[in-house]
Amino acid sequence: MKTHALIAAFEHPGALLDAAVRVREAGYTHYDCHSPFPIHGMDDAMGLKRSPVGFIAGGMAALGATIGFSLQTWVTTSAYPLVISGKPMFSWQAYIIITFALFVLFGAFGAVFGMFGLNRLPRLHHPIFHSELLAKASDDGFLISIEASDARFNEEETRAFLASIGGTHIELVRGE
Amino acid sequence: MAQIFPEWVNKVPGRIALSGGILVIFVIAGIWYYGSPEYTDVGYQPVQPVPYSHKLHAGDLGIDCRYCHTGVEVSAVAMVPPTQTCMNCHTLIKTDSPKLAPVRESWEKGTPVRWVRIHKVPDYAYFDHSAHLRVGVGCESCHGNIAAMEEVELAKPLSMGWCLDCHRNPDAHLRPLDEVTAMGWTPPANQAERAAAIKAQFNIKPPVTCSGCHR
Amino acid sequence: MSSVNTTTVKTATAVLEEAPLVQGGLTFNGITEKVSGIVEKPTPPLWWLLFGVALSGTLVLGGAIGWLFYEGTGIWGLNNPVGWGWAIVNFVFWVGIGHAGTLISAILFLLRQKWRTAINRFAEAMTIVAVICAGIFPAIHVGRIWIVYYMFPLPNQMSMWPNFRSPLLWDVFAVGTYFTVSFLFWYVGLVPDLATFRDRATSKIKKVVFGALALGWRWGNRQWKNYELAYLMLAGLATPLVLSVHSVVSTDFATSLVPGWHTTIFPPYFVAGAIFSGFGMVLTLAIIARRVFHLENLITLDHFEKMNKIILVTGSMVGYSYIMEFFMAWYSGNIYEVFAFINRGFGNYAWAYWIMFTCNVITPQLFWFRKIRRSIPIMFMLSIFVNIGMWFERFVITVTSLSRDFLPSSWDYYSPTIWDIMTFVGSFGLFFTLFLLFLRFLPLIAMSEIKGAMPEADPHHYGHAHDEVHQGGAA
Amino acid sequence: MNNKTQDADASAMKTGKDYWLSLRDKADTPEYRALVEREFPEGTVELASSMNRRTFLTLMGASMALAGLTSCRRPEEEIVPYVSKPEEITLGNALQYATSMPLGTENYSLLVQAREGRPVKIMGNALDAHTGTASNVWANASILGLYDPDRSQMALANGAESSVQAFVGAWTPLFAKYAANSGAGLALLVQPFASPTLQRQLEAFRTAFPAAIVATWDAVSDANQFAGHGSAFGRPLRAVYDFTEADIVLALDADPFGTEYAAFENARGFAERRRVEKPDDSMNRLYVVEPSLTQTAALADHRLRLAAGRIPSFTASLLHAMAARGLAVPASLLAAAPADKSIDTAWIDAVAEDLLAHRGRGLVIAGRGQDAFMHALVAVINSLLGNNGSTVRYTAQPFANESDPASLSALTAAMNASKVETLIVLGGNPVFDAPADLDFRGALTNVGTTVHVGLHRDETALACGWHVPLRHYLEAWGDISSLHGQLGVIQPLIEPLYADGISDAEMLALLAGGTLQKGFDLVKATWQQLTPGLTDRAWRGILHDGLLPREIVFEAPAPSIDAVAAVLKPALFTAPALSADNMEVTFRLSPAVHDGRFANNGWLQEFPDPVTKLTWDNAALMSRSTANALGLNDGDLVRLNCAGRETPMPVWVMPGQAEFCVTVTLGYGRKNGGRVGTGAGFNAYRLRTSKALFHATQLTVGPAFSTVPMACVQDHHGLDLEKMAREGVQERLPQLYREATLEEYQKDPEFAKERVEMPVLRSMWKDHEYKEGHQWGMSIDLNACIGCGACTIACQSENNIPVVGKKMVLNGREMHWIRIDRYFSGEDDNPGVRIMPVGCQQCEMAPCEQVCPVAATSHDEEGLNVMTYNRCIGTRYCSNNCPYKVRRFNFYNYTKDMPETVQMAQNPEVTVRFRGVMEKCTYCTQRITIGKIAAKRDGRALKDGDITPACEQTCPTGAIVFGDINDPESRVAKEKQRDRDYALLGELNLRPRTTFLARLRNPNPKLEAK
Repeated sequence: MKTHALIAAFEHPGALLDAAVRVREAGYTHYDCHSPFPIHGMDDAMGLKRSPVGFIAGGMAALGATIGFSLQTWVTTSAYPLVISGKPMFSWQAYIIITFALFVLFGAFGAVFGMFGLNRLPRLHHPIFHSELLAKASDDGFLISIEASDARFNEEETRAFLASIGGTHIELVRGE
Repeated sequence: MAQIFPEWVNKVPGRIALSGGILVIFVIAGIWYYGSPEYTDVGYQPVQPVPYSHKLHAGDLGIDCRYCHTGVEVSAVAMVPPTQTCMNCHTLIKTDSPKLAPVRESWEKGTPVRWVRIHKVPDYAYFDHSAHLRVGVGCESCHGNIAAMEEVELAKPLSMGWCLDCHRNPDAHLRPLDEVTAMGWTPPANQAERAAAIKAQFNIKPPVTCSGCHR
Repeated sequence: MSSVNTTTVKTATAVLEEAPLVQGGLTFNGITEKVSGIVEKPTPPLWWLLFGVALSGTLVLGGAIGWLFYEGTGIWGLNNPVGWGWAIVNFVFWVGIGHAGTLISAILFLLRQKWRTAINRFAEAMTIVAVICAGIFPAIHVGRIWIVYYMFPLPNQMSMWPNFRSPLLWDVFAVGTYFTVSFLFWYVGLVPDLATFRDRATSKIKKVVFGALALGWRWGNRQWKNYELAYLMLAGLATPLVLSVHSVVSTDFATSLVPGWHTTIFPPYFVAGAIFSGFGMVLTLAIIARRVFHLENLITLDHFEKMNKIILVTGSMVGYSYIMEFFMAWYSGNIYEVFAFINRGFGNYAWAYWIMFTCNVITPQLFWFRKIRRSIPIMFMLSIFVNIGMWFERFVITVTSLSRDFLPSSWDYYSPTIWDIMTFVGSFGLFFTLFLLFLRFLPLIAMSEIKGAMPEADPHHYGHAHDEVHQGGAA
Repeated sequence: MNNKTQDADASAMKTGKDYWLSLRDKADTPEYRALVEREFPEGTVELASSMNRRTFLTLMGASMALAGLTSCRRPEEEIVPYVSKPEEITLGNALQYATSMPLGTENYSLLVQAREGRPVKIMGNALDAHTGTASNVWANASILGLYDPDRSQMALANGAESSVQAFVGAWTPLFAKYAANSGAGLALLVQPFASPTLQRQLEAFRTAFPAAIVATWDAVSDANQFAGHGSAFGRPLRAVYDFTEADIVLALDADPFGTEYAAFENARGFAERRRVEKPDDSMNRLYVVEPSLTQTAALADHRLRLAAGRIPSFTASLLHAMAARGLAVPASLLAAAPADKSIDTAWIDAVAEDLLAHRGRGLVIAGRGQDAFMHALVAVINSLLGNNGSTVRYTAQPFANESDPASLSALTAAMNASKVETLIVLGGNPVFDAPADLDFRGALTNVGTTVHVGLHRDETALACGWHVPLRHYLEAWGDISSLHGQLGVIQPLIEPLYADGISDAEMLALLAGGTLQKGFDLVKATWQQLTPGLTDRAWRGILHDGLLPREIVFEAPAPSIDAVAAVLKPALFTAPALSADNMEVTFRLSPAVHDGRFANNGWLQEFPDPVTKLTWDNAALMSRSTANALGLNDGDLVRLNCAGRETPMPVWVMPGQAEFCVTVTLGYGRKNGGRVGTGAGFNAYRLRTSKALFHATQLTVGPAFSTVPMACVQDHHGLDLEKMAREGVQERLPQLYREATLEEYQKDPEFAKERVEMPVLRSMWKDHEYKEGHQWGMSIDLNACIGCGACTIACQSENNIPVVGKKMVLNGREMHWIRIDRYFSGEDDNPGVRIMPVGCQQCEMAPCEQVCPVAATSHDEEGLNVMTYNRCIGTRYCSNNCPYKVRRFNFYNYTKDMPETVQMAQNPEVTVRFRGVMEKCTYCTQRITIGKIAAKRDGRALKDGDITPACEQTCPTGAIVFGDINDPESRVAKEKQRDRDYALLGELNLRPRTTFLARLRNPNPKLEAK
């Protein structure tokens, strides 16, 4: 069994936020803050960049709208043009709604599956799940885990560091 | 909290997605191929009560289609010939061929020969042979080279999309009227010009809207 | 921001601050225990009773649909002028119900209305179930159900495509998208709570099921970061969607030329009506769920009061539309238009019109009184009236207009048959069957979100100044 | 039957007899009998099930579009060619044969379209100068009568199955016996006919059996006219009217365009005088005096409602008013016919002045329901006015054997006196329709041998010892003579469907000659006598044309005023006052089921009465105030009691009904009417006596003891409109149905276009231009339409429109593609009637199309709004969005249980629609396509009139004109140029291809001012 991470609990969201700053300032990069809900200001505290989900969703939405509009245009003007109610073959006004619906649909797919992709979900097995402490994050735990893969990781030093910034219940998580 | 799933499970979602994707592609391709009339209908060749050879009669002997299918230029249906037509010749030729026994029986007893239908459009589609023949669409365009078939099989899908292909662009199928029954016909080099002339001659504007075929 | 400023802000907000969203001194853990407890405790007998009733309703629906498929739409009361009857009424009714869920989850999210967290999960579930119920009707109301796939743009040997100019086709796309997006929104919101269930699960089956559904959620901020933005994007997409869906449904009527249907006011009017009816249904369900599952501390009277205010506002908008329709008809000077509306109020279906008007316009006005807004029995009753009234609104629009349109020679009267009634009642059965299953097996309150909305979730709550954080962030 | 298996059909024809024998076995199953015995057959929906092949394939066709989801190949289907093909048949092409349909003494010259030896459509024979291609409801529907599965298929002898041969065997000894005793004890009851062959056979019968009794009976006939004219002219002549010459028409309780004789010609002549093409054209004027609104009255410029019993008083008063204005009326006449001051004198004076101002150009008509003396009096009035020889002439129809109610009375008396040993009833159904006081059924029990020869095993068949199946006119030889003397040949167009049967000519010949002869031989023999030196070539020509045009010269004899005055007595002109205790009942022939003979014809049962719009039922029609006085409402089932005779009948409130006057329609309430006819309506014959065949007093109406749902195609449910809705209807009526008086029209010829304040009709997009090729359109002249409904039935026949049954009609689901809208305007008591045929208007910017999600309805190159059944998924959205509500939906699979014989009446050129599919008028797109292909085949250009939709073809007045609006020379393009042209709901900017010519009325200014 090799070491996966060290994980420590903090008292409340405020304490976690402070601790996150300390961890970042200490130069750790392979770490994460676990909480039962997203904590306001945590991205800044951890120094994370803005999520690219928006661009994925936006791109997909544009794709959806394009597909929608071009499919309708192609069908009514080229694939099988039929005179319907004496209206022009290219009745763009009528295409707006389906174009919009596909815009939203693809955008939503982009947002959701983009998020899953960026978060590498689903990932049902993860070494961190060996932690007993992690389950507290389901409820009212505010945790920081520092992974062994971090260049600065040293079991003893990191354990001491976590304790120094207020971490309790420090647990060594062993992966396989 | 303990690990619920073993590590290999992590590969499962990806594999499911991959194989699902492949499956979907296969299903679509399968329906596309196996579901199309090209597959389901083309090549339909039922066993007929009389082993009548179009190759012999229309091909080798060169009997014109219209000798038997008399309705083809004057009516919606080409008409499968009455037994009488067979007997026009077969009272003199091959009078005791065992293959012709059902025909002779039909003639003697007055019971019709029950052929199996090969070329069929749905009940709600109305095809008129005369409308096509009279403007120079050859038999072969829809039936294939019958004269080369020992036993007739369905050569074209007879689907709506297939009909529309020609209705939208009939040029390749227009012939001079005296060649409509010719089999194994190849368009001449100047087919485009000839088609234009035929179209002008008969004022050909094939309908592509619903009422062309559906009533 | 200095600590002095923070105090100032705190003082200032104290005046405007409303009563806390979560009452009874519940902690994070208390919320987890409360919500998870509902699912973890043994099934209450009342649930079984209700589920039994609902399931039999679903069976009635199945039977009615089976007979419909066997015999044809003739078993309904439809006739020549009235080609759309209860099936379409039910469709619009259920789609409308769905709107409250999306409104609560998406629009109120964008507006940062934290009180939504107590009811959003529940309302979203209602949306999905309602849209399922709604989706049944357009599918079964067609004459030849077995070729309903002609409505989808699938390549085929006939070279035929659907007609993209038809509002019914717009419906297919709009409602299909609406269902998909609502489902995704709901599921994304569920993921953290499913992870909570996973982490609390005791049996192997629950562990595996919830483990799989939670997708391996790890609570890490690196995940929360993407998650939050995705959720925001979904809210941003769902907001115009929810407004468009009922607008599109209204085009089924508004783009036609039937007097009483051909009305430009329909899109906003339908959206307002949808929100109105949706809140009515949320209120009805929330009152029952609160009582049954003892959620008084999570769903408070303040929540109800806010919903009642929305009902009052949307009810008044609907009422305004009713009156405006009359005005516009009179103002148009078009005799067919004028007749269509006078006929609504005083013609053969006047009884339906006045039921609608009473339930949608008059009784919600009682919510001007604070006492009534905070009286659970009265609001329960009024919420049911809203549902009745809104069903009748769709009935009045659909049937009254058709039964007497242009040529008096074709006028006729439509009455439902037993099969219409069974299908409608059965759709309630399906609605409650699915909803009860949701209540029994999934977290009916968004634990993660409600925790995040509590004052304790704010790092500032602990009196900590974050100057360095902000500097750090800027660095 | 399937259009794609013509070959198969052909063989079925060849082996037809076996085929039908097996069907007969099928028809004798317990289920079938149970069906017949049911009180209310609910149309096709609930009949025993067996999926027919065509509909099965319709379903399969749809599911096969899923293409190959099933691994199996398509089902095997056979082609069954002829063994030897009949010369004249080209498979796939229709053949037309000329023949004639007899109905009483009426003659309809027909052209029958046959497919592979099976008649499918009836049209008028254009060679008949008097009718052209027109035909009426009954002729159109008779094709269904041919395929009636309940037609008698085998002879019965005392209830046991027998055969015609057996009857011949039984007749032979009787023949010998009666030949020996001159026919004493023998009686023959026939229906009226006008046929050289039948007349010859009847003469032969009379010669063979001089002592035999011969009676002629039809429930409704012109016997009163013959009697009246008998006293006026000394001979029983029939009046023939020339409406083209008449400026002023006064109809006294008459329905010359509806159910009375020569209705086509009358209507045609009348419409000719209404075809106002430009403002200075003249127009006739029609006055109607009657107790109950008739189809004729719907066209009237002025109508006076009056009990039938008071019409003589009106006529007398008119005579006095004319005398006062200078008409030389003999004093004897004035004394014998006293005036009645209580009748609207202003009205009478106005009519009198009008008639006097148009001497020789007026026409007074007495209805067949008026007593004989009235016909005599009217003949005198016409003569005094100088109309004799101008607008009215007289004739005895050649070869006619007219109905004589007295002969039936005499026959019954003889039967009751046991003077009849053997009675032969040749055609007809006297047990059902003989006057109730004669008790024909009871009289039958006094006759030893009773023989009924008829199409159905009806009431009379079951009451007689022998029943012999009669051949339908489409499968028998015969001949016919028209009022004009034109002779026609009735030719069989199909091998008899049922092996056992005999034609009426064959039967008469058998009776008179003792041997069975072939119909063809009998007819040929007659014609050889009629046209000496008839060559084979000429005979073939006659058979080809179906008729031999001949015109007899009508006479205009002067009536004997003394003889008429002698008949008149002042007592005849005093009708008792009517009250709730002494009401008047009038009996009317059904415009649908005739006297009951067509009761088993689904098309006719579902045919809406042109005036009441009722289907599947008759009713006691009464005015609103009478109903109020009696405390009754629509659908209340009451007992009508007329001098002790009773029948139940539902009430129907009818505007325009005279006070305390109840009108009932005959022909309903059949007990053995077949699967369709049994149980439809109530039997009004129970009230009818030989003394009062058309109207009687002493009627009382009992209280309601039950209710009957009445299937009315307009105002379904007999919905009494609220005041608000009535006002709404009256407000929009002038816009929908545009009309003006002749005077207004002359002042403002463009009035029709100005009736609606039109917005600028401009689209927000570039409109599709329909400029190329043919562009089909239609024009309907409301001034010419008489509302007869022939178009409805012709369309039903042409387009395979299903019969849905009473229950479905009650639910508003009737399927007619072209309906006749009828509106009332003005006062309830004496309303104006507006009649308007409405089918699909073929809008260029059709609202139905854009809402269809699957593009099942769209436009074709020629501007037709086409409906593709096989694409339709049945959302009904198109129908909702159709402002004309002309789309019809197949709520059920209406053809599912269609009997095999009835399937043979289906037109193979039109798809049979399956459940869940919308359908509508297509301008007969099949005829357009076939017409175009035929023209192309023959290498000619289509010319105007080559293609006619069924409605136009059958319209007796030519009110419907169809053609290419792109051709400025076409009739339709010219019609549309007329100033009266307008589009129904044109302000919606849908650009309907069907437009209407506004109606004109020509009221008398003196009455209008009032």
